[in-house]
Amino acid sequence: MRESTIMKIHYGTALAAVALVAVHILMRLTMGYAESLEYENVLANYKFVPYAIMLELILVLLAVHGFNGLRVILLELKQGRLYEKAVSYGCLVAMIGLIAYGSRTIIMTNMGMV
Amino acid sequence: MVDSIEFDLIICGSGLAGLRAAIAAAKKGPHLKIGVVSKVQVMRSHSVSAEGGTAAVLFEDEGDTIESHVYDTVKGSDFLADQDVAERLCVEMPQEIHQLDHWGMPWSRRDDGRIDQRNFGGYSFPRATYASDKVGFFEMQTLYDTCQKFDNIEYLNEWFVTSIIHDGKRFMGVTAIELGSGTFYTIKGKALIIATGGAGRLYSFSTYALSSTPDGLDMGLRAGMALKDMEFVQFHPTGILPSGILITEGARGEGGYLLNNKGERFMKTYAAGKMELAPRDIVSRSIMTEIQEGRGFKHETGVDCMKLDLRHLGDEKIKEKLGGIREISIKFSGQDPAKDLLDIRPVCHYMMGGLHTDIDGATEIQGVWAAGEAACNSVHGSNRLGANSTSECIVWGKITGELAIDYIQKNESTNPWPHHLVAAEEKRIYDGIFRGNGDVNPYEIRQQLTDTMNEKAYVYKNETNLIEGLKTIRDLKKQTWKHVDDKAKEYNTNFANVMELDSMFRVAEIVLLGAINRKESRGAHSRTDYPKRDDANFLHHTLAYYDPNEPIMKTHPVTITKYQPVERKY
Amino acid sequence: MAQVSSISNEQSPTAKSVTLKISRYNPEHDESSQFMEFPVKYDQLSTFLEAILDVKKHFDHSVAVRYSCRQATCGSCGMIINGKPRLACFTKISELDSNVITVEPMNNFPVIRDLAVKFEKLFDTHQKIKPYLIRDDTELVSDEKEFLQTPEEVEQYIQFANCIKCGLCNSACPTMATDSSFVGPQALAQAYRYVADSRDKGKDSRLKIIDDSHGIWRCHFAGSCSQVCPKGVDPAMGIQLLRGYMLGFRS
Amino acid sequence: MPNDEHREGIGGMINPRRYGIERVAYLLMRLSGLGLLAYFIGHIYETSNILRGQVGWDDFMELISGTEGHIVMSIVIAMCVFHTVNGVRVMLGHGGVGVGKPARPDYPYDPASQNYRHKIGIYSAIVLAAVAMMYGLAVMFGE
Repeated sequence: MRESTIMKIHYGTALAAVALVAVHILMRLTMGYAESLEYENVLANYKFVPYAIMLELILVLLAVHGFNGLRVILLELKQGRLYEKAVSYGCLVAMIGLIAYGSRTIIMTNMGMV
Repeated sequence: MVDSIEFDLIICGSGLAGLRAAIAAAKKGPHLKIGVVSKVQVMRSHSVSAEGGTAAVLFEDEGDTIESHVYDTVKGSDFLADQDVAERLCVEMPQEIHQLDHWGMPWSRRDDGRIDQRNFGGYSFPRATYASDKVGFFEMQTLYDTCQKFDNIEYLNEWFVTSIIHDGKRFMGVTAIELGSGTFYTIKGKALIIATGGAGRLYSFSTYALSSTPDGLDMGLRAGMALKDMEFVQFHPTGILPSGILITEGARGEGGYLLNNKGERFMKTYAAGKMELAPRDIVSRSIMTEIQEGRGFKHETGVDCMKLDLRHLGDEKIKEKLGGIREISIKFSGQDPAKDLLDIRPVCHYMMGGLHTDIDGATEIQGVWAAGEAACNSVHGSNRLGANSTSECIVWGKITGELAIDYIQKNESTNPWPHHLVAAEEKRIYDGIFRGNGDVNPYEIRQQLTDTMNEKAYVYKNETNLIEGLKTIRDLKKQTWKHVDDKAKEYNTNFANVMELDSMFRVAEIVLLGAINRKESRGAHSRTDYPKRDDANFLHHTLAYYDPNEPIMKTHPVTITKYQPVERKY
Repeated sequence: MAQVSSISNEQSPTAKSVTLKISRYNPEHDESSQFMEFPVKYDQLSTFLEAILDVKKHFDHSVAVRYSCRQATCGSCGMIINGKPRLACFTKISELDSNVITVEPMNNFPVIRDLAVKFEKLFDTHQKIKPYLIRDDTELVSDEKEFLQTPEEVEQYIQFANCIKCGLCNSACPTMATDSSFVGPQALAQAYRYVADSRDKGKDSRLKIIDDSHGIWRCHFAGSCSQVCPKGVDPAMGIQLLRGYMLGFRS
Repeated sequence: MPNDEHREGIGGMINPRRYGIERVAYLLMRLSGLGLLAYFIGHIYETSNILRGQVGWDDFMELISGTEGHIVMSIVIAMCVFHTVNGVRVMLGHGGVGVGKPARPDYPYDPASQNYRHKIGIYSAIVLAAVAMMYGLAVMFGE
C-alpha cells in the first residue's frame, strides 16, 4: 500500500475513533462512573446491538490507528530490510490478533454466551 | 603506484563558470564522463556570494541596445578590453538570462511578469538582471540543481587539484589530493576547464571567501601558461567594516548615497553625471581621496571609512530588494540600513587578470580552457563593470564547455602517460611542503603577506610602496614556513592552507611586478606617481610566465575593433 | 579578528575571553571523540568561525573544520554550538552569553574529522527529489524569451529557494536522529520549492518520490528544522504545504 | 546510538530541552500514543473478563477500582485528551492549515510555521488534558 493511503487511513480512523470513543466515555458518565461499570449495566451495554456494533467499530478503528502508529515509531527507530518487514507484518498480525480477541468478547457477550 | 581515476572532461572549480561548463558539456556529450573537481564542496564556491546583478540587454523594445552594452564595457575597461571579446559577451548574454529562467532561476519580476533589471555603475541603461540581492547564490543554485539532471556529471567534492599534467603541448590529466582521505590521485582526462575563480584572498581586507586563494592560477602558471593583467585588482567601493563583506553596488543602484563627514554626496565632485553609479575604480578612488583630504570617518577599529546612506529607501524597499545586505549589515556590523549609516571602505573584490586565454577561453596548452574569473580573456580590460562578472562566468562557461567536448570528440591522445611528472609533483608537495621542517607559523606568514598587499598595493599605488611590498613578500617567502604541523592524512586543512600559501607567493609577486612595470594610471590600476593614462606606451596587456627565479614579464596587444581610446569621463 | 586584523586591533580593549571546548575526533585513529579546550578572545562582533580559525592559527593548526564564504551564504560551517546546530560564521560569541562553549560536529552526519562531516547523503537525497524545473521546454533552442511569472508567483516559492544546503535542519530533525533512510527536511523543502514554482510541471512525479515509507510522512511537524534554519527557509512549512497536496487540502 | 553515521539517536530524538514547545508536543504525542496503545490492549483484555460472568467481572473490578486504578485511569484520560487535541492540531498542520503562508523571509528570521496558532493548540492540548484529568479524578474519587 502507498504510504499516503496508509496515512489517510491513520487520520481517518483517528477522527472516527474520537467521535465514537466520546460516546463510549459519555456512557460511563450518564449514570455515574462506578455504577456504569456494574456487571448488569455492562452486560446490558453489550446486549444492546447498536452499542455492540459501536464497540466493534471502536475496536477496529483504534487497533488500526494504534498499531499503525506503533509501526511508524518502530520504523523510525531502526532500519533495515528485514527489520522493516518484521515490523510491518508484526504490527499487522498484532492488529488482527487484537481485533479478533476483542471481537470474541463482544460477539460472545452480545449473543449471551456468558 | 599513485591511485588514478579517469574522466573525459575535467572541470576544475565549481562556481558559476564551472557548473555552466558542466551543463553545456553534459548536454553536448551525453556519453562522455565529466568530472567536476572542487576544493570545496560543489555549490559552496564563492560565486554564491555575488549579490547585485548579471548584466544583459533584455529590453531592446524599451531602448537598450547590445552596442551600448559593448561600449559601456569597453569604456569601463578604460579601453584595455579586447573589443571583440566584449562584443561576444554582450551578444551571448540575453539568451543566457532566458536559459537560466527556463532552468528555474528565481529572477525578480516586474508586474507584467517579465524579468526585472536594476541600475548599476557605469551603464547607460539599467541592465543588471537581479534576484533580490542574492543573484550569484540563486544562479549557483539553479545551475547546481540543473546539473542534477545529468547522470554523466560526477562531483569530486573537496579535492585539491595541485598540478596540470601535459606532454609539453597537450593536456593529459591533473594531480589532486582528496582532502577527506588525504589520498594523492592522478585524474586522467582528455580536456580540462579551469574555473577556479579569483585570488582575492591575497588581500586581508577582501570580499572574497576564505577559500579564494590563487591555487588554480598558480597551477596554470606552473604548467607554463601565462597570467595576464594581474596588476588590475578591483577594489569595490563598499565593503562593510569590520569584516569586509560586500555591500552590493545594487544598494547604490537602488538609490543609496555615499556621504563624507560634511554630509555631502561627494561623488558630485568626481563624476557629476553618474554620481554614485560611476564605475567602481572611480568611486573607490573618490572615497580614498576624500579620506586623504580629511573628509572621512574613523571606524571604531581605527580604520578610515566613508558612510553609505540607504535610510531614505525605507525599510520595506530595503527588505524587498536588498534583504541580503540588510542581513549582513545587521548581523556582521550591528547596523540596520534602514536606520543607520553603514561604515564602508574600498575592498579587494575582483581580479581583472587571470590565465591568458583567447576569445574562446582556450589557453596556451592544447585541451585546456579557462573560464570565469580565473581566466583573462580581456573582456574587462583594466576595470570590470559591476554585474559583468557573473555574465562572463556564464557565457564562457558555456563556450568552453561546448568547445572542450568538440575537442574531445575530435582528438585521440596516444602519448604515453608521463609518470615522471606525477612523481615530481608528489615530491614537490610531500617532500617540499608536507614534510618540510620549518619553525615559522605559516598562518602568521599568510597574515603578513595579505597585510602587505593591503598596505602596499591598495587603491592608490606608487613605486616606493610597490617595491617595498615586493621586497617584504620576497623576504617572507624565504622564511621557513613550508611545513605542516598536522601529520594526519584525513581532512588535513593545515596542509591545504600551506599549499594555498605556497601559491599565494608566486601570484602576489606577479601582481606587484605587473603594477611596478605599468607606469601609468588606467582603470583600477592607479599610480600616484604616474596619474595619467599612457596609450603610447601601455595600451597593451601584461603577460607573466613562470620561472623558478623571477617571473618572466611580456606584453600582448589589445584588440581594438570599433572604439578608439578616448578620455574616460562620467 | 583573524581575517581583518590588518584593520582591526586584535587586542582591542573591549575584548573578552571565553573557553572553546572543541570536539576532536579522527575516526581513523581515535576510539572516541575528546574535547580540547582553547581560550579565545572575542568582541561584540566576533563569530565562532573567526574564533575557530584563531585557534587554528595560534594554538593548534590541526583542527579540522570546513569553511568558505564566512557570510552565511555557502553553507559550509554548520556545527553544534552549545548543543544546537548553528552556522559558525553566523553565530556571534556574544549572542550565547556563556563562558564555556562546546563546539561539536553536526549530528546525523558521519564525522570525517573533528568538526567536518560527510554530506554525501544530503546531496544524494537532494538529487533524488528532482530539484529542477520539469517541463518539455527547459532547454532554449532559439531566441525564446522568459516564462512569465508575476512577483506574487515568485513569492510562492522564493522563501524555499533560500536553502544553502548547510544541513542544520537535518541535524536538528528528531526523525533524522534515528532514521537513516528518511528523506529529511532539506530535500523535502526543496521538493516544495519546485512544486510551488508556477513554471514547473513535475508535481506528480515529485510527490510520487516522497510518498514512501521513509518519505514525507515521517515528518511529524516538530518544527526543529525551521527553528535552526539560518536563512528563514522554514522547511516545516514547506513540508506541511507539500503534504497538503497529498491529503487533498490543496490542489 | 553512537555509530558510524553519527546519528543523534533516541536520546537526541526525545531530548525536549533545546527546541521549542513544538518538540515537547512531538515527544508527548509519541509517549501518549504508546501509553494509549498499551492501555487499549489492556482494556480489551480486562473487558474480556466479562465472559467469566459476574464473579469474574467483579474480581476484575476490584482490581481497578482502587486508588491505583483511579490514578492510572486519570493518566489515561490525560493522555487521551492530549493525544486527541494535539492530534487534531497536527493533522490540520499536516494538511497545511495554520502553518503560515510562504513569503520572503526578513532577518531576523522567524519561521511562520512555528506560529502562535499552533502554540495555542499545543498549550490548550496540555491544559485540556490537565483539566480532564482533574475532572476524571473528581468523578472517580467522588463516589
